[in-house]
This record gives sequence, C-alpha cells and structure tokens, in this order.
Amino acid sequence: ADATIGISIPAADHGWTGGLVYHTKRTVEAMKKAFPNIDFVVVTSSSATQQVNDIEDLMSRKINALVVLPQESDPLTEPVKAAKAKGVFVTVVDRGLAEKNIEDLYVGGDNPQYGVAAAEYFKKKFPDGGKIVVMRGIPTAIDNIRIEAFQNALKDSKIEILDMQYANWNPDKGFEVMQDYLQRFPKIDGVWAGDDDAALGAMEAIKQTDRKGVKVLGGSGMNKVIKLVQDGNDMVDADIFYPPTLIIPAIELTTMKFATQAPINGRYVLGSPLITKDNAAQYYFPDAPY
Amino acid sequence: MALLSLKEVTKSYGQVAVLKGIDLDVEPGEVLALVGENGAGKSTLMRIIAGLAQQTAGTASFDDVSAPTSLVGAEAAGIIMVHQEFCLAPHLTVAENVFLGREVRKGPFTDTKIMQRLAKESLARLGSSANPRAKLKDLPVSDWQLIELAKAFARNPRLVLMDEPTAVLSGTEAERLFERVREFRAAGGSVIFTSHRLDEVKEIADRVAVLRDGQIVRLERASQLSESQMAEAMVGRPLAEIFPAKCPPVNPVEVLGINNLASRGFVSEATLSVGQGEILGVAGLVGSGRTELFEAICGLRSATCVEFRLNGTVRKLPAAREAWQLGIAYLTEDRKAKGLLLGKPLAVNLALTSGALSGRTWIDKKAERAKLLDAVSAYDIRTGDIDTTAGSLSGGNQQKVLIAKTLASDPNVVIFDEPTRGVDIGAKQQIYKIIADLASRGKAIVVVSSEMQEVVGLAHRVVVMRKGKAVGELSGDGINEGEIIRLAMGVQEELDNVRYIGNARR
Amino acid sequence: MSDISATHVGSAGGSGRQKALKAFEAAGPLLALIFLMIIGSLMSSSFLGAENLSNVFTRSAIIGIIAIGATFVITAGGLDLSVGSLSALVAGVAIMVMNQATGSFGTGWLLVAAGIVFSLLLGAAAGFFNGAMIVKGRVEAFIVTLGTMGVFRSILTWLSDGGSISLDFALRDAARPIYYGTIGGIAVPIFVFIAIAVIAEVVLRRTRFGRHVAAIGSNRYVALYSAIPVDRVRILTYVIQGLCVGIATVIYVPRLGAATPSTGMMWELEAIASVIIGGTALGGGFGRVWGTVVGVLILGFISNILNLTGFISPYLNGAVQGAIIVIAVLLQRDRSQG
Amino acid sequence: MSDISATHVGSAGGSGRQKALKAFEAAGPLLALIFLMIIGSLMSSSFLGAENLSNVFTRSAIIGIIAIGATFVITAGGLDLSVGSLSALVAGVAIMVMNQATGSFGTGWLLVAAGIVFSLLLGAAAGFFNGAMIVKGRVEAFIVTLGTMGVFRSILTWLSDGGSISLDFALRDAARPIYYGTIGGIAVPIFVFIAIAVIAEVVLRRTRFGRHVAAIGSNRYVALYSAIPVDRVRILTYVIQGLCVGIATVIYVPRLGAATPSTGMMWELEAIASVIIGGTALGGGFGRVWGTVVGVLILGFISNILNLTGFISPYLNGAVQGAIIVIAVLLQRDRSQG
Ligand SMILES: Nc1ncnc2c1ncn2[C@@H]1O[C@H](COP(=O)(O)OP(=O)(O)OP(=O)(O)O)[C@@H](O)[C@H]1O
Ligand SMILES: Nc1ncnc2c1ncn2[C@@H]1O[C@H](COP(=O)(O)OP(=O)(O)OP(=O)(O)O)[C@@H](O)[C@H]1O
Ligand SMILES: [Mg+2]
Ligand SMILES: [Mg+2]
Repeated sequence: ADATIGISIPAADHGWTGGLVYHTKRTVEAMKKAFPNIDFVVVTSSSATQQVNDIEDLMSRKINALVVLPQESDPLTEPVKAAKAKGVFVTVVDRGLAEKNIEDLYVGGDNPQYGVAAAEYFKKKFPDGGKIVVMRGIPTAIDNIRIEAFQNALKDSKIEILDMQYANWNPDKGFEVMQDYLQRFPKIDGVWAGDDDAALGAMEAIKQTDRKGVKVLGGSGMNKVIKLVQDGNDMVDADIFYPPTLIIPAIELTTMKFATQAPINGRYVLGSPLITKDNAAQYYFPDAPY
Repeated sequence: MALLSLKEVTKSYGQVAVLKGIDLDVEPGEVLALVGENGAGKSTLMRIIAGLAQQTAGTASFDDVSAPTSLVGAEAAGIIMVHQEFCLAPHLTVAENVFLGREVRKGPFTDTKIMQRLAKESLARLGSSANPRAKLKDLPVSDWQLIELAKAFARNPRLVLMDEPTAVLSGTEAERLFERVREFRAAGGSVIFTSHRLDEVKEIADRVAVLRDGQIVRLERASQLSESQMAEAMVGRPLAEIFPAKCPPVNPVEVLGINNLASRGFVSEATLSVGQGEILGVAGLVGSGRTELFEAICGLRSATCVEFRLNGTVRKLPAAREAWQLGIAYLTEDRKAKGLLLGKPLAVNLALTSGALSGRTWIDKKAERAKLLDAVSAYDIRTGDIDTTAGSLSGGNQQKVLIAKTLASDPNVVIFDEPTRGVDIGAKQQIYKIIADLASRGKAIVVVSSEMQEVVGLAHRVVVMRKGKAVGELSGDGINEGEIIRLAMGVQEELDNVRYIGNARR
Repeated sequence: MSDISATHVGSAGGSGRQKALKAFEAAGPLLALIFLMIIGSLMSSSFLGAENLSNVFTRSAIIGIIAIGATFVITAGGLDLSVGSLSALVAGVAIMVMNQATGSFGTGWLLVAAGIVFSLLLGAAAGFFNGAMIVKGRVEAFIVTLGTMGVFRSILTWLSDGGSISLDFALRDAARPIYYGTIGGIAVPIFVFIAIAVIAEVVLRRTRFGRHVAAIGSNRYVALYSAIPVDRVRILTYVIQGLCVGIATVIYVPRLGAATPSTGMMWELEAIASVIIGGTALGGGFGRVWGTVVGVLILGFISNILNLTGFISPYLNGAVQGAIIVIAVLLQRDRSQG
Repeated sequence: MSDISATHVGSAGGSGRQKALKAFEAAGPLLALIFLMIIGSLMSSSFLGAENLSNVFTRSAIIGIIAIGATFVITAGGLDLSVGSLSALVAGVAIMVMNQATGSFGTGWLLVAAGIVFSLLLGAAAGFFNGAMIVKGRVEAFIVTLGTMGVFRSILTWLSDGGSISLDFALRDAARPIYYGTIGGIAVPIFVFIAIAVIAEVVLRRTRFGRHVAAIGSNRYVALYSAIPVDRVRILTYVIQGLCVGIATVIYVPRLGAATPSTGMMWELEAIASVIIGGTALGGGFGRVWGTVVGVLILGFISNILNLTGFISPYLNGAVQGAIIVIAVLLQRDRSQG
C-alpha cells in the first residue's frame, strides 16, 4: 500500500459514539473501494488510557496518518504530539487537544456554540423568562465547555436554571433524572438534556405525567429526534446539530491528502446550528443507526 | 448370606498402597468394628464402601450385586456414612441438615413441620434435645455429632458406616448411641464403625477386624478378643503400661494463675493455677466451659478476669498473639477448623506458629523441612509422602501434626485441649510420654480432656469444672474417677440431668 | 473461609438482649431503608408523594428482578457479572425479532407475548451457558461471566451497528402498558416485581431446591455428601438468573422502546450490591430475597433523594451514594466476612 | 469454600503422569501467553518488533503494579474494587499539589520526587482506610470498596469540576522520563514493574508475612489460633494495594499528564481478572505474583493483537477479548472454584 491511515476513536458506549463508529466503518469501506492502494486501520477504545495504547499500536503498524477523536483532550495531548514528532500526519476530530498547533488538520464541531445554541433556543422560546432543568453528560471537558457556554449565554436572560444533574448522555439515566425533576419542581418550562439519548429518556418521563407544554431540547442530531422535529412534535421541536458524521470529512480529507497529494491542512469547523422543522429535512439520514 | 462382601479390595494413592487386599463380609444385623493404628486405612475402606472412593483393584458386592460406586448409588442402596469430620451445613437448621437431600415434601413445598418433628424424634432417640429449628451455627459443636448421627439414621439405612463416632461424644452420649445401634441391629440393620476406644469396641461390636498397614491381621468375634489382644494386634507388639509414672514437683513455683475469670455465656467463675513442672488436669462434662476458659486465657475469646498472673507478675489478659509471645501455647480441640490448614503442606503447617523456624522476616525452607523430618520421627507421623497436604493425612496423624505444630515454638505453658482425639492407642502412649517429658523439663502443663482415664492417669492435680465454674480441686491420691464425676455433676443432681448441662447454653 | 468457624465465633443464641441484638442486625437493611425514607421525607416535600414512590418502585423493578436472580446465584456461592450485558443483548435481539415478525404476526398483543416468551428463553439459555461453563467447564464464575459480559455486549453492539435498536412504533403502543400500565392504581412492574419476589422467597425458603441452593453455598462438600445433585442445582441458579434478566428486560424494553450499547451498563454491580446490602452472604450459604428487595430500594431511594434535593454538588453524588451503602451495611455487620 | 474440601479432593503428589499434568496446569497462564504470542507473531509482522513488545510491557506496567497489590489482597481472602477510582484520585490530588508547589519548589526533579512520595503516601493511606473499615469495622470488603470506589471518584470529579486536572507543562518535562525514559534501552516502567513483581513474589513466597497472608486466606481461624496477627496482616494487604496504586499512578501521570473523572475506570476489573487468570484463587489461600504478571500481559497482548491485526469488526473486540480470557483460564482449570 502507498499509505496507511490509522483511525482512533472512542468505542461505541453511548449513542453518539455508536453513530461515530458506524460512520467511520462506512467511510473507511467507501474509501478503500475508491483508493485500493491506501490502507485503513480502525481502533476503538473505551478509555483515554486505552486510546493512548491504541495510538502506540497504530504507530507500531507504521501508519502515515492518524485520525484521532480524543476521548479526553488533556490526556491525549502528549501521545498525539509524540506521534506527530515521528512525522505522522495528524487529523484531530471534534475534541481539540490541550496544546495548539499539533494537528495538521482539525475537523470539529463547535462545542461552545453547542451550548450557546441551546441557550438561544430557550431564550427565544421563553422571552419572558422560564424555568428550565439541565442534564449534564459524562463528566468531561467537552461537557464543561458546553455547559459553561450555555450558562454564560443565559446570563442576561430571565431564564432560571432550576438544577443540573449528570445523566451521562444515557436514555435510562435521562428518564430517571427527569422523573425526579418532575417530582421536585411543580413548574418546569424546559429541559436541556444535553444529548438526544438523554432527551429521549426525558420525553418518556414527561409523557408519563400529565404535564403539558414542557419543551425538551437534546442535541447532536440523532435521526430519531430529527424525525420528531420534522414531524412537528410539540415536545421536541428543535435539535442542535452536532453529528457523529463529522468523522466523515476528517477521514475523506486525510485520504485525499495521500491519494491526490492535494495540499490539505487547516481547520474545518462545522457549525452547531439549531435544527427546526424548517430545515430538518437536510439533516435527516434515515438509514444511520444514530 | 452376606450383606456386604469385599474381595481383595486394594487402594493406592499414586505409589502408596493404603489398602492391600481386604477380604471382608458383613452380615445383616451385625455390628463390625474396624480397629487399627492411625493411617491403617480404616477411613479409606469405609469411603470405598460408601461410594466416595473407588478401589484400585478387587470387588465389592452389596446384596449380591456389585456394590454402588457413587455416593448417590450408595445412598439409594441404603449405605450411609457418618464421617470422621463434620459434614453439615452451618447456615441451615438442624431439621434441614438432617433431611438434606431427602426432604419430605407436601406438594411442591418442603414439609417443614413434619421434618422438624421427625428430626426431633430421630435426635431424641439418640438422647439429643437439640432444637430442630435452630440454625446449626448457633448450636454448640457438642451437638453436631449427634445431629450427624440422627441424619444417618433418618435415611432408613441398611448399613451405617460410622467413622469414630464417639471421639467427640461424652460417655453418656456414647451410651445412648450404642443403645440406638442395638435397636438398629435388632431391626436387621448392619453397622461398621471405627474407634480408638477399645473398651467400647468390646462392648458393642459383634466382630472385630484389626487393620494393620492396609491389611486385616485379625478378624474375630469381639467376645474372643481382649482389649490388650486387640492393641497388640494393631501395633504388632505388646503394649506396656500406657501412662508414664507421675513425678509431681514439690511446691512448684506458680507460672500461670487466674482469679475469677468470666467469659459471657460460657464461663462465670474460674480460678486456677498451674506451676512449673506440673500437669494440671481439667475435667468436666461436655459444655462445662473448659475450652472457652482456656481460649479466653489465650486471648482467643473476650473475657474479664479479676487477676491474671504470669510468672509472678499481675497483668491484664493477653491478646491472641501476645499470649503466644508470652510463651503460652494452646492446642485446640478443633483441628479441622482451627488447627490446621488442610490444603497446605505439612511443613507450612508446622511453621505457622514457630518464630524459631523462620527469622523475623525470611522463611527458611531448609529449616522447615528439617523440622518436619524431626517431627515425623518424633511423633511417628505416618504419611506416604512427606510433601503432602495436611488434609490427606489420616485423622490421627493430623492430630500428631497439630501437636508438633503447637510445641514447635517451645512454649513455657502448654494447654492441651483434648490432646488424643482420634489418636490410636500406641500414639496415645507416645503423646502421654511427651506431656510427661515436657513437665519434667519444667514446663507448666494443662490437660483438658473428656476422657476420664487420661486426666486421672496424667495429672498431678485436677480442677473440675461445672457450668462454667471451677467447682473443686483434687490432688495426689485424691484423684479418682468417682470424685471427679461427683464434682462434675454436682452431688444433688441426677444422672439424667447430664444432658441438661450439656445443652445449658442453648 | 471455613464455615465451621462460624460456630465458634458466632455463638449460642443466648440472652434476651443478645437475641434482640440479633433481630436488630437481621432487620438491618430494613432499618436502613426506613431511616433513608425518613431523611428523604424531611429533605423534600415531594418525596413521600404517591407518584414519586411509585416512580422509584417501578424503576427499581428492573434491577430488582435481576438482583433476585443474583440472590440465588450468590447464595449458592456463585457470581454473575454478565447480567447487564445480557439484558442489553436480550433487549436488542428481542426487539429485532419482533420488528421482523410484525409482517406475519401483526402488531398486537400476540406478538408482544411472543416477544416476552422469546426474551425469557434467550435469557435462560444464556444463563444455562454461563452455568454449564462454570460448573462443567470448572472455570471460576468470575472469569466466565467477565468473559460473557464482554461477549454479550459486543454482540449487541455489532447487531445494532453501534447505534440503538428501536421497537417498531406500532408495537410500542401494544407493549407500553407493560411498563406504564397500572392495575388498581399500582404500576405493572411493581406487581411483577412483587410477584417474583414472593415466588423467589418461597422457592428459596420452602422448596427442596432452595434448601439445596443454600446447602451448596454453605459448604459444597456437605452437599455432595448428602447426595444432592450439586452440579444441576448450581447450573439451575444461573438459569434462574438468566430468566430473571429476561423478565427484567421485558419490563425495560417498553419503557424507552430501544436497546443501545449502553443499556444495562453497571447493572451487575448494582445487582450484586443490592444482594449484599440485603444481607445475603457474598461467599454463599445464606440468602434472603426480601433483603435483596430492600437493598434495591435503598439504592433506588438514595439516587432519588439526591435528585430531589440537589443540595449537594452533583459531582459528589457518587460519594454520598458510596458512603450510604457502607453505612447501611454497617448497621448489620454481624454477617461480615471481609 | 471450606478447607475441609482439601481432604477429599486434594491429594498427595502421585504418579509421574499426574505430576506432569499438575505442572502443566500450574504453568497454564504461561502457556496461554506463549500461545497468544505465537498467534500474534503469525498475524502481524510488527508484533514481535522490539518497539511493539516494549510498548505492551510498558503500558501493562500500570495495571500490572495494581494487580500485584490485588494479588496480596485476594490471597488473603479480600477484595478491592476501589483501585481504579483511587488511582484517579491520587493522580488528581498529586497533580494539584505539584502544580501548587511549583512556585516554591521550582519545576525540577525535586518537586517530582516530592510528588512521588506524596502519591505513595496518599495511596497507602487510602488503602489503610479501606483495610481498617473492612477489618475493624467488620463490613464486607465488597461493600466497603464499592463505597470507596464511588467516594474516591466523586472527590476527584469534584476537585476537577467535572473536567480534567492537568500537570503544569513545565513539570511535564521533568516528569516525562518516568514513563518515556529508558535505562539501557529498557523503559523505566518495565524496570519498576519487574522490580515490584520480584519483590512481591519474594515477599509472598519467602517471607513470614507472605506465609501469613496465604494462611489467613486459607483459613482465618487457623491463622488466629496460630498466633498470626490476623487483623494487622489483613489491613497491611490493603495498605500494600494502596501503595501499589500509588506507584502505578506515578507511572501513569507522566504518560497522560492529566487526571479526569474517567481515569482508571474499570481498572479494578482488569486487575482482578489478571490476578485470577494468573492462577490466584478468588477465595484466597493461594496466590502467585508471577501468575498475575502473566495475566496482565495476556490481557495487554490480546488488545494489542486486536489492534495490530484489526481484522475483526471493532464492535466485536469485546467478544474476542472475553472469549480469550475464558479460554486462557480453561487451560488451568484445576484450581477452579466456580
Ligand atoms: N486423598 C488421599 N491422598 C493421599 N493419601 C491419602 C488420601 N487419603 C488418605 N490417604 C492416606 O491413606 C492412609 C490411610 O488413611 P485413613 O484415613 O484411611 O486412615 P485411618 O485408618 O482412618 O486412620 P485414623 O485412625 O488416623 O483416622 C494414610 O496414610 C493417609 O495418608
Ligand atoms: N470441631 C470439633 N469436632 C468434634 N467435636 C468437637 C469439636 N469441637 C467441639 N467438639 C466437641 O464438643 C464438645 C463441647 O465443645 P464446646 O466447645 O462447645 O464446649 P466446651 O465448653 O468446650 O466443653 P468442654 O468443657 O467439654 O470443653 C467438646 O468437648 C468436644 O467433644
Ligand atoms: Mg480415619
Ligand atoms: Mg472442649
């Protein structure tokens, strides 16, 4: 083979990463077909530590390029830097590293924007103020960034955050936390579940009660949720785009670099726009598992 | 026609032949005693009959068909074994244990009521009044053996194998067992049992088979064999006087003394003292709290004490390790659960207590091995393979290892709790000699024993305990069985109350 | 540890005071639960509301039923780490099969019933596999079930392509009452939970099989010498565990209508913890289903109270949970084995 | 279960063929490792490269050192589920303290050394806490360490505000050689790992303390009656475990330079699995450090081979891993306890 591209991503342990692995596999298959003289190796890891191991193993396989979606920014910085030092082309996806200018190519979503988009949604929904509850994700840097941006963006509004609890981007936990929020707060106008998986859980919890008019916002663009938005569901009428598909351009661009010698580097940042009924169609991929 | 018939039964473990061509018939309605030295192969033979082990050669037939080769088969055929060690489930109740695997059912459910009633009956026929609803682990161990026996008889057996059933029974309890055995025999049942108490063999057995080194060396009617003939056949030489001569020290210096020790629920007022070169016997009925008393002295059980003296200084009761550091060694009566690591090699067991073998930090395997070889010859430990685990030794040989282990650290005060449990007559003699030697070397010795002759034959002084209290002391020529029994039972009490005492703690 | 030991340390019934102490210790988990509920009601006004209680009981049913199965396994001296993964797998496969079958079976209760039966069978079969490997293959339970924990979850992830497997929307309506329905005002899962708990308690305490389970855990050699079919009973405990996972999954699926690779994560720890908090001995020999039920409720209420009060930083929820678990067990430390 | 068993099952030495079989079983994990390495070298040309082997050994050092501590705990009949959380906590606190101290200590080796000492002390102290709760508080090890598992991780999450705690960049350079440095061409962590393994094996096999650990695991009451300081030894095993976690963390920090709320997740399972794959009995009584080392390497090589060959769907990695673990243990099933 002319070149080997190593891809290191988190294992499919919640919906979003599940979608990520799915799209990675599909993209790799497509690229293999298109460019038979380029090899791809995909490794998935369940923790930052394991991901560092995986990157070492990829280096042992003499890869020419590394596409990495870090589990955690800080812990992965050193190892990716080490790979870079050995002359590997580095593409970082989604979560930036803790040091600037290590990667050749960055493809990512805009995490602060993710929080801001959510805040804007609630501001628009409840211009006269409203009470919302928030579900955080898994305790990580990204979650912190999003939540911080969210809170900052709400500072000058009349919206009150009643409470925030971790729901681990998990539907079961989302269900449980929402049930308890509903018991605790007689009036809830909106829920930011932080993620579509958790949002689905929250929805079921709300459906179970006779509360009406509670708005649920998730995030990340799960097809099931986009479908709800498209169909005009009155509980979930919007979503924030932050799809696992951002791995696709990362792999494709990196492949191009070796297949075509095209000059490729720089930053490619997908926005995190709000998906509403009007634009839902363009974000809807019915066949994806996520 | 014989019920059980063994032909040329041979068993070896690896290279070691344990049984060498056993021919034996057992008739219906017969009680056969197996006697022999420790490690002669008695338990092994029983285990083969019970389907727990397979002979390497030879045939066994039961009821004229080839004998069952599995426990399940044996049970179905009516062969039930009572093991030398306890085989009960501590978390289950007495009734549940008695009917384990043979539960009585009413519809899909176990019929607890009936089982409790039957268990109670079965126990009562053995003279036990243990509560069938109590969990086994909440009962004193003294009750366990009778429960094992009740479990065996509750299975409608045709042949009961009992491996040293009386080793842990008191005299009265043993009597009740024999009555039960006679009843069973009258109903056509057969029994094979082993015992190291030759007097009871004589009393209960129809025939006696003497085993030596895996062979039957004598097989005769019990009435035609005297105790000393049995002993001689077992050991292969005539036995001299079993107890060594007593040589009590004159005005011994006190080494260990206690005033009014109490341990909740077991011991209330215990006062005693033992001096240099002295052997103090401690007698009492089962459950009189002797074991608990000495466990308390050794820090193995919480207790209070008005005064505790050691080598002339008054101090508080020591903790477990402290007691050992002070030179007090305790030989437990419960070798399986508290004495030996059955899964570990002999050398490891021997070295457990001894600081002398290993330095403070390092283990010296050479020294351990040397010590083991010493112990094997000093205590006549019989094993085919010196590297074997403690668990694969015969019961009596385990006891010898336990004694060796306890004495390995060269203690100054040695408390022997039932020192000869499960030990053959030759080895008993040896152990008595060891005890006497220790005393003559100036050690302070305590011998707790339920075997009256042992206390009478060994001790320079005897303390008798009853219901957790030291009720009397005998010395010199005043030591005799009658007086001990009188003190142990309390004058005013009838013989029937003995069980009451035994069960006092429930 | 040797079981015989228990005799000497534990001690003979004894005085009234001792008996009271023993009873207190036996009731330990119940006291812990009551204590927790008092705290809960003091800290949050909505805590004792019928709806909140119903919520907690209902969602506890899922782990609860699994933990009841674990009570059998642990009482017999075993361990099963694969339950969480197994329920993910059962959920995923059952949903796929049901979705496939809508064509021929329609979307009514018939298919739902078929799905239920299928889930139970699949759970039981997986349990049998675990049991057989452990008992016949003579491999430590920890290792076998650690292995199948990975295997089951992997298979689900593979089947779902890493995403979620969702129940057909039409079918959801038919299945919904299994989680959300009520009978006489009481949620269906609570009924199922209670029914299974009662059955399990009876089986463990009143049947020959239950007796044998305890005997094997108490001392396997005792059981062997009493002519109990040890292997069969041990395997059966794993089958029961699998069956319970199947039942729990049947309740789980209608709740959110989907299985994902994160379904059932850490359930094994929760289940085992509930069993032990409930007073069943980890080494085996003694088990009580009611204790397990109480244990599950304790865990359920702890997180419920934390969610309802929210006066602690959510970062510290885990610490509070951990501390309460230890304290709940401290209340009944008699049974300790270290 | 009870030692009584040994009597009936256990068995004396025996014939040559039996001995050979025994030796084969004893060497089981080693054979499994060799087998795995043969497979690895057949499937990937880079597998046997010095760099790859060095990588796997080096990173195995972290779990490996923790698992060595776990060998002591498990041999004594205990269990510690808190190791992963503890290493996250130690890493986080040590980093915070070191970052704070740069002002007064500078960023040189002195501060790094102070950080190392601090980590070891913190680890040992946490281990002591676990041990004391278990032994003196008489609460099941499973519960105590499940509790502290939650507590330790929560405290870290709280300290890090849910994010990560990063080592000062200047300090990283000073600390880097601890993971990435080599001595005579061999990576430092490998040295540390080997040194600790050798020391631990010697302690467990050749010292009185090691003997006591095994004796206690084998039968705690026999140990007590043999004047072994049972409580002290049991607590010490947890202290050793904590110390090992401290050492492992010292190696971990320079590698990733940060602690996050997910640091050390599931390490407890990996450590316990390594110990048991290595042939140590889960119930206690028998342990071997070399087996644990082999166990860790088996786990390390499994995922290395999967990464190097990558011919299986990434979804199924878990399944392959699970299956290989079970097979590795099947090779030595003599010691099984179910
Ligand atoms: N599982 C085993 N493996 C190896 N040797 C064994 C095993 N079981 C018993 N032996 C050996 O067989 C011999 C006979 O043992 P057995 O238990 O039958 O003796 P015993 O006559 O019952 O002695 P005791 O009176 O001491 O109980 C002993 O030397 C013993 O070490
Ligand atoms: N492990 C054991 N195996 C067999 N028998 C035992 C065992 N432990 C105790 N016994 C028997 O039970 C009797 C009562 O023991 P226990 O310790 O309950 O009472 P005790 O107060 O020590 O009685 P004693 O005063 O006779 O020592 C002992 O004398 C002994 O015969
Ligand atoms: Mg015997
Ligand atoms: Mg006694």
